[in-house]
Parts: sequence; C-alpha cells; structure tokens
Amino acid sequence: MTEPVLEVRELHIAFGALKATDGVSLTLRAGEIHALIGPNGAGKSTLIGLIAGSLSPDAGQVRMNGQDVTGQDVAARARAGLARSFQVSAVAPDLTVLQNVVLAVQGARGGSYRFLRRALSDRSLTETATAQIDRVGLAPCRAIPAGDLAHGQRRRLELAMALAQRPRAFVLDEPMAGMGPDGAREMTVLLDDLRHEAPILLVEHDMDAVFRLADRISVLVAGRIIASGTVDQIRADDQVQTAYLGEERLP
Amino acid sequence: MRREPLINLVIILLLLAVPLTAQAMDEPFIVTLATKVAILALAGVGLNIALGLGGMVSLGHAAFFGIGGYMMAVLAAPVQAYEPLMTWPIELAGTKSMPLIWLGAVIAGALGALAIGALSLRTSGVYFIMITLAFGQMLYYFAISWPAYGGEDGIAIYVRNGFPGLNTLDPLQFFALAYAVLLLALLLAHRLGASPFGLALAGARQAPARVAALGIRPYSLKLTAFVLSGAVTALAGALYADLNRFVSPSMLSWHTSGEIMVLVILGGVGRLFGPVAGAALYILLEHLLGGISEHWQFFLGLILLGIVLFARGGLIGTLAGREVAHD
Amino acid sequence: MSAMLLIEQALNGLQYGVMLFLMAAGLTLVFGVMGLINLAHGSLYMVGAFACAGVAAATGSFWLGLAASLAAAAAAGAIVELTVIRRLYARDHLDQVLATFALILVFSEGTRWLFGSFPLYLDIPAALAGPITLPGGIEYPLYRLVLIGIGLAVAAGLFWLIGATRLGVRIRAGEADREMIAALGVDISRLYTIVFALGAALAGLAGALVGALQSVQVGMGEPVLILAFVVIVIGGIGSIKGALVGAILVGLTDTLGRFLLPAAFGTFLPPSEATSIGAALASMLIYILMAAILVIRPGGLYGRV
Amino acid sequence: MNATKTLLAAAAALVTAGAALAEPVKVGMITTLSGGGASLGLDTRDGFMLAVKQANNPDLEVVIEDDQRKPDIAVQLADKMIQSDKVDVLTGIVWSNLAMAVVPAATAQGKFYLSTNAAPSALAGKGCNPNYFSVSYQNDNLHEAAGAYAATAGITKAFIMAPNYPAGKDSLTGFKRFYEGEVVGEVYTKLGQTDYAGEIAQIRASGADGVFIFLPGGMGISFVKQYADSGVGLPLIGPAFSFDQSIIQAMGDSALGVLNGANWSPDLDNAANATFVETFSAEYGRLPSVYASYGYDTANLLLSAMAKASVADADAFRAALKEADFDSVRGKFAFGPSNHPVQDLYVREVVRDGDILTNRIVGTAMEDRGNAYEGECKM
Repeated sequence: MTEPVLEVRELHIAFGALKATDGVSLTLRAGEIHALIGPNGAGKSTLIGLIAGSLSPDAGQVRMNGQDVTGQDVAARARAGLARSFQVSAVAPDLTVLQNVVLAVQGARGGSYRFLRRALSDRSLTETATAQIDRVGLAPCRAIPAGDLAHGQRRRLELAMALAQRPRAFVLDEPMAGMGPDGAREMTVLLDDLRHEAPILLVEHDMDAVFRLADRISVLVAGRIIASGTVDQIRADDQVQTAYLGEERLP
Repeated sequence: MRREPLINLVIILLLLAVPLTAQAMDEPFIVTLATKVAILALAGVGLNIALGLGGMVSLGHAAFFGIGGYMMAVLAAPVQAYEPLMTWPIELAGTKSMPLIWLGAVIAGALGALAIGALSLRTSGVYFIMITLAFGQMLYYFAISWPAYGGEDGIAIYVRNGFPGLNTLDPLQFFALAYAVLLLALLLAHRLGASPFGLALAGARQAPARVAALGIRPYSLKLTAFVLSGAVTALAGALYADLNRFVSPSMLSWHTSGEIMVLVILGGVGRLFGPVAGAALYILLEHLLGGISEHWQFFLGLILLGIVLFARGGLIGTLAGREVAHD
Repeated sequence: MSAMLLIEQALNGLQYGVMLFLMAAGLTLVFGVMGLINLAHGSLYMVGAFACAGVAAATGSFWLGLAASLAAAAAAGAIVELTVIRRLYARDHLDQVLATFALILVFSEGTRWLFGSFPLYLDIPAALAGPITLPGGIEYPLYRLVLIGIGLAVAAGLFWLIGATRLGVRIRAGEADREMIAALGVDISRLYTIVFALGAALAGLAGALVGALQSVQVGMGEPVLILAFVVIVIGGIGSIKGALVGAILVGLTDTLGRFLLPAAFGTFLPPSEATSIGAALASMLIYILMAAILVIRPGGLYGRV
Repeated sequence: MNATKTLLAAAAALVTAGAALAEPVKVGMITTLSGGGASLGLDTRDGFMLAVKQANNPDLEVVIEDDQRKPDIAVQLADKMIQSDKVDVLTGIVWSNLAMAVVPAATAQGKFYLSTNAAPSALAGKGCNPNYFSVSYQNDNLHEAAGAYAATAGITKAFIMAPNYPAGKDSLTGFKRFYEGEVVGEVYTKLGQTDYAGEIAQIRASGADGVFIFLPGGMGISFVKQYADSGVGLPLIGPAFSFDQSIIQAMGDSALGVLNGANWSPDLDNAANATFVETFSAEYGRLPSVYASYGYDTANLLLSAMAKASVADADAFRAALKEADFDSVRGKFAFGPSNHPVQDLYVREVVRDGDILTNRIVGTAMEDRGNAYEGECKM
C-alpha cells in the first residue's frame, strides 16, 4: 500500500478540563473519500482545526505526504497541498466570484506580492479560475459579488476555490450544510468526481451522501474514534448504532 | 458607481482650479491652503491603504507623518548650519534636495511602520486601535523629551528645500509639486487596489481565515500594506514640513492622527478620492467655522457627529451612492 | 537612596494606579458588554472634575461636589448613550472612533464655553489635608492614602457587583452572548444605558478625586484616556481584574521609572545629561512595558483572545 | 514696498514733519485663543487691544487670528497675514516653539516682529534680527531673577525642577546662572505631567532647604496643590509664569507665600501701571496678568513708533521702535543691543487681597538686567 496523503497520529488537545481531541489517528489515501462523522460536540471541528493548522496539538503529529507538518501554520500547510472548506462559508463578500477564485489561484502559485499589475489582466490567473468556476456551475455568476450569492452557490464557490488550489488533499467541513435536496444531489455528483483529483476527508451530517460517497468512515465521539471501516462495517457496528446513528439520523 | 469617476474628476480639477484662480486674483494664501489640502490628502491616501484596503484602523498614523517631517528637518538642518549630518561611521552631509529628502522620509516611514506594525498586528480590532494610538504617543513623548532635534521647540528651516527646475518658494510652484505627488500617489493607490496584492489584501480584510487556508499569510499581507501606508504618510509629512519650513512634535500628537483619520472618513473610507474630498472639506470647514466663532471646534464636532450618524460613506459616498468595498 | 523613599514611591505608584483603574474599569466594561471603543471616556473624567469644582465652589463642600461629580458624569454618560452611542453598537470600530472623537471636540469646547479658559480651583477637603506619619516614620499625605482606599473599595465593589448581583449576571451574560440575554427577556437597551452610565460615573469620580490634587482644566482627560488604553491593553480587554492589575502595574512602572531611571543613568553619565535622558526614557517606559507584554501575550494578561 | 509709495511717504513726512504721520500700520496678531493655553493668549490680546482702544488711532489696524497653540497653524497664519493681509508688523505669539517657527521667516521677509511673550535664546543670540524686538524679556530673565534672589530668601541648598523640554532646560540654566547656593537635586519631569508625588518624595529626601520650579500652566497648579498638601513646607520659588494672575486662583491658598521672579507686578508703583491695572480691571472684570501687561506695553511701543516714523521707511521705523519712547507699565524700559529689554527684575510673593489672590513685590533681584546672549548677537 502507498504512503497516505494525509496522516494523523495520536493527536491530543485539551481546553481546560475538556479533552476535545483524545488520541485520534487516521489516514487519507490517494483516490479515496474518507468520511468523518459524529454527533454535535464530538470534536470534529477541533480535529479539522488541528489538521489544517489553525490549532496546535498538545501532543501527536500531522503528516502530509510523509512529511511532519505539525509545526507549520495554516498557510504553509495550504501551500503543501491542503485545501479546506469551512463549515460557515468564508469567502470575501465584497469580491466577485471571479476575484475570489483568482485569489485562490494566487495562493497556490504565489505571486501575491505584485503591486502594480492588474490581477484580472493576468490571463494565466483568470483562465484557471474561470475553468474552476465553470466546473462547479457558477459560470453565470462570475461577476457577482460573493456576498450577493445564494447559500448553495456560496458552497460551490468554496469548492471552486479549493479546486483552484490544485491540492493534494481536500478537507471539507459539511459542504452540504443548508443545501436543499437538489443542491445536495448535485454536490454529491461533484464530490464523487473530485476524488480522482485528490482524496477527500469529508465531514458531513447528510448520511445519505456519506453512505453514497465514502470509501471509509470514521466515527468520532467525545474526542475519540470509536469505529473505523467501510460503509457496511459501520452500518453493522452496534456501538455506532447506539452511540450515534440511532438518535442522530436525520430525514 | 457610474457617478463616482465623474465626481473624482470634478474634485481633482477643482483642487487645481482654485489655486490657479487665487493666483490670478493675487491671493497667495489660498494657494497655500490648497497646498495644505493636497498634502493632507496625500497623508490620507497613505492612511487609506491601511484603513480602506487593509481594514486596519490605525489611530497612530501621526507617527509616520511626524517621522517624515523630522526626516526633512534632520537632513536639511545640517546644511543650514554648515555641519555634516554625521561623521561616523561614514561622513555624510545633509541635503536640501527634495527628492533625496523624500527618499529618506519614505524609507524612515517604512521602517517605522515595520516596527510598529509588526507588534501591533499581533492583535486586531479594538486592541489594534489602542496600540497604534499608544505607540504614536510614545514617539510624541520621545520627540519632546529627547535632547537632540529641538525637543518641543522643533526645528525651523529658513529656506524651503529645492527641487530641480522649480522655485519652491513660489507658492504656486510648490503647490504644483505637491499636486503632482498627490496625483502620482492616487495612481499608485489605484493600481495597488486592483493588483494581486490588493486582491489578497481585500481577502485578508474580509475573510482572513480563508486567505490563510489558501496559503497566503494575512499577517504578512497586512504588515506589507501597513508599511506602504506608513511610507506614503511619511512622504506627506516631509512635504508638510517643507510647506511650513518647520517641524515639531505636534506633528506626532494623537490629534494629528485623529485629523488624518477624520478627513479620510469625511471623504469616504476606501474611496480612492475620499482623502482628497475629505481634506478639502476639512480645511474649508476649519476656515469657515473659525471665522464665525472662537468655539468653532464645538460646531466641527457636531458636524462630524452628524456625518458619522447620518451620512455614511462620507462626502463621496453621499454624492455617488452605493457603498463600495469596506466593512 | 533609602528604603523609605522607595516605599513612599511605591505608595505613590499604587495611588496613581488605582485612579487609573477607575478610568480603565469603565472603558473595559463598556467594551466588554457593548463592544464599543469610547474615546470620549476622558471627557467624562473632565465632566466629573468640573462638576465637583463648580459645586464645591458654590457650596463650599467638597463632599457635595463629589456627589455632584458622580451625578453629572452619570447623567452626561446616560444622555450621550441615549442620543449618540446607541446608534454606534452595530457600526464598525471606525465609525465609533470618529463619532467619539467628535464627542471629545464637543465636550472640550462646550466646557470651555461654559466655564471659560481659565483653570478652576478645587482643593482637598480640610479633614483630609496634610500628611500623616506612617509606621516607620514615613510622612505621607492623608488624602492620597484615602484615594488608595477609595480605589480599592471601588474595585472590591465592582467585583461584587459583577460576581454576585442580578445586574452582574446580566453584564456577564451580555459579554458572553448578546442574543442570549435578549432571549432571556432582559431589556438590553436599558442594560446598555446603565452600564454606560456606570462607566461614566467611575470616570467622573476619578476626575473629581484627582481634580483636587491637580489642575481642573479643559483637556485634562486626554492624557489619562491614553494611559487607560495602555492599561486595558496590558490587562486584557473586558477584564475588570485585568484592568486592576494593569493599572497598578502601569502606576508603579511610571512612578518608579521616573525616579529610578535618571538615578541609574547618573551612575555613568554627567548629572544634567543623566536626568534629561533618564526622564526621556522614563516617559516611554509604560509603552515599552506594553510592547513587551504584547510580545508575550497578545491578548493581554487576562484577555480572552 | 514699491518706490512710488516710498516716495509718497517721504513727501508726506516732509509735509507733516514732526506731527503724527498718516501712514497706516497694519498689525497681525497671532495668539492662542482656543484649546489649551487659551487664557494666556486672551490676556495678551486684551492687554494689547486695551492700549489700542485708549489710543484711538485710526491709522492702526489690527488683524487677530487664533493659532490653537499649533506651530503649523501659526506658520500658515503668518503666511496668510504677510501674503494676503499685507501686514507690516506681527506680534502676539505666546509660546517659544511657535515663535521659533514664525519669527525667523517673518523677519527674513522684512516684517517687524514685536514679541509679547516668547523670547527664546536662539533669537537673542546668533539668531537675532534688527526687525525682531522682544518687549517682554529674554526667556531666561525671570528664572535669573529667581536664582539671584534665592540666597537672599534663605535658600542655600536648592532642589530644582522643570519639564524635560527646551524651555525647561533653559529655565534651570537661567536659575543656576546667578544662584549662589548649592544645587542638591535637579529633576526633569514629563511635559504635561499632572502627578508630582514621586518628585515631592525626592524633595523630601534630598535635604534641600528650598525648591525652584518652572512648571507652566496646569503642571504648576498640580504641583503647588500637591506640594502644599505633602507638608514638606520648604520655601518655593519660581518664575512669574507659574504664579501669575491667570493661574493662582486655581491653586488657592496653596500658593500663598510662594516667591516668583518677575519684571512686572500689579502693585508696581508708577502712574502708567496704576492706569493700566485700573482700566484693565474695569474693562474686562479681572486683574491683568503679566501677559496682559506685555500686550499693553507692546501696543504702546508700536504707537510711539508710529508717532515718530512711517512704517514705509523701515530704517526710521526701526530706529523709532528702538528708542522705546513710551510710558511702560514697568516704569523704566529700554532696549539693549539685541533688541531685548534692559530692565529691573523683581521678586513677588503670592498674597491674598480680599477674595482674590494676587502678587506683591517683595524685593528687587537684579537692576538693569539685559541678557546672557547679547554677546553672540551680531547686527
């Protein structure tokens, strides 16, 4: 088996007495979608923060492509190939869709410290950005300020920005949150296609989508992974059923 | 939005027409006032890079304004006194040449902004406001109490510094110089806003976590913008010192910071020509109200209050409508 | 340099610190609960001093003046909150800075209009005038000791108010989550007016108490305002405890710095140069302290950032 | 000034020889009327305008502007007065730092500057100018008076203190110039400092038998109140600025008995002064300060020169000014070689007179004192 793209080893972090992440280990391999599920307050957002670099662990390691990146900050991990989306949309509301995605291309390629040339006159930037916008189906909205987009469109914009980074791994935090059934279906198709570009660590509450997309599922409860396996294994796991699915399954 | 370029054009042409008319009518003082407007507008353009583009509410920009002013005096005073600027480690003479002084002011302003910004940007929001204010105040007290460079008396330069090919003592020619520098700064600020850097900075202002997740450090972006901002404001300070042929710690006081900020907001934050409109309005108000009452600052305060509460977006915002990028 | 002189200077620093605390407490409370930066806080300090001087001159009683200062500053605070400040809660810090900067102009020039340009007279009450002898033979002004006592008592009162009363519960809830207290049925705009007036009254009290030691004049609040900012940056915004620790730290640093630095420079420089350079550095010392604390703890000593 | 005008003026001078000359004089007064320190500028203006009103000379026109105590504003006002109002004479600046910003440029443009207060050493020595006259004093004078008198007042071991800025350093230098005792402590405080507990503790510990302070404005008020309350009780001496009419009311009884060096006092015994104090009090409802007296003298000096020469003839006008042929409220008054006064310096004591506090002369510190920088002045 090949080296995992993303690997987490024995991560610990505590806020006061609360052990938010308590010895978590998991891997993300090329070509797969690895779903991370768990009830509210299980520590999913904390774990994503640790992986992305906005939190530093008390103990443990985060490795990307075999390199230890635990000491690196968010920007450094992003440049090493980690793309993330946020649970609550974080796009620049006053910038247009195109400008937001150009920004993402800039981030991946460098060159943000050019002061006098018009960013939108740089065709190598805009062409890449436009391609990603078209891919997520936002072509008609290119010139609209991101703040004016509908909720579902903003989730797609997030995805376009992640794509424009040309990442080696995606970490997506509830990409379907707040989307209608149609939107969720389209997003599922899009994500299914994405896994060939780079593997995805997917945090999602929409169980239908998770069961359709995931190659593997890990279940996080109270800062610990209580089960990890294929869709069928997880479905059959009693502990998961009682701890989580029984009460949390949503229509 | 359509209307804004037209308004900008009118403002910048008015700023040119007023002193020309005044010169023709033999009212040189109005030329001097217009020069003051141009220079304060330049300081505002500098602050606007931090405030409008970067979202950094700096209440300490008097520090850079004053650093620029002092750079003028420190470089020019030795020439006046026929003494070298320094003899160790290398012997350096001072200079009375504006371009060299400007270069010195820009470098000193940038270094000052680098030091203050590097510390202040460790925080954000209201901390940032208070800390920039406090650092500005620290420089103010330093300038007053340090034995060299005149203390509170400041340094007077008896003859305005020179610019190749111009008689800078002639009010209109000095105005032309300040006006040209202002136009250049406006052009640069415009290009900066649309550049890759400007885009990243706008992102860092509106969604810092996202920009970091894209691989660009918001801290470095903001610090760079703060340094650029400080450098432009320092250039304005050098020109202002040359306008008065004098520099003193009052350039560094927090009231100066407040005034630069007030004129940016009067004109419209984040609007390219906001500082120009704001500086013109501010000077106009100061002179109109000052002629009416000894207590003109009372009325100035009421007018400012009215503008913040009821005319958001400043003068240009009110004339052109529709808020543009600023949060 | 004797140990007694050092103790006396430490007392001076403590007294300076507790007065700074009265200013900083109001600022930090208003920021913590309403998220508002108020540059005009120094004007309320001035209002307190002028009210005390005015009433004391008219009635001959410092204590009536002190009561008037609390009332006048609280009233000024409440009026400003009702007419101007409440329109600013939803605005960004920039609008708050500009509006409260404008308020400084209005307050300062308005006070000058009413009272003229000459400083007013306000003296220490006769009962507290003069020095007393402390254990160890230190002669120390009684009034300054009383100031230390009042400052610490107010601090204790504030801790009690926040920690153990219904108002305190609401204030803490307001700091944590504005929507939550609205949901609890608390009249949020009344709470804001009360908190603002409370902060104003504390500033007015400080102005009146310090006014008896100093010159009561227009603009007296601004240097104190900037020092109060330094205090809450050091202590951590929104934290009363931070304000107390920060204020005493700043008071001690400033007083002892002014005294010790010139002496320290005197060991290797000629006296007149030493005093002048020492004094220059001493005037920057608290800002250097602030920078140092920022490097170690960007959120301040008790900040939540 | 163009040639025709000068010719006309000369012709007029011939025709009306000896009588008052009808060449109008325009005076620009730049002083502090708003913000901190406005009380000093208001007194300067009121004293000056009182003399103008009493003279009722239609040829004298005065333009008054407020410098807000900001040097940059002062410079811009001077530019305006010279360029637009076309004034002949400038006057009125209270503060040395503003004077340093305005005076050299104004005299370089051939304008006269008559100082009603600020007279920094730079303008008395190397930077002196024939068109610059200080009617008040040279900055060091009042400190020198305090220094010269301190030993007489029994201060043999002095603790001396001033804010850490150029005028503060000049002040301590001026005090020490004629002080015959020992200086046991020398402290520079922060400009604008309001709490002096630390310094007072140092005074107590220093073993001094007297204290000299130069703390203008609110700083002085704060210090004197705190000093009185501390119970240190050593004699206090300073320059008149710190204990003048405009501020001693705010010090209250704390100021009683404080000595201060001055060149004028309301009880100075001469006819001009009696008239001045009486008319000023009647006109404005308060006692005049030293600033008001300087403003009054400056206007009278100017009027005396106008009676002798046309301002169009700069040399003659300058000579007329230099004669100082007017009834000064200080009694005797003459200009020395650097256009600064040669005058008697006194020491006053703060006393209570009915409801108000005022100053009374207790002794003469120096007679016919010029200043320490005259030797460096080459003109």
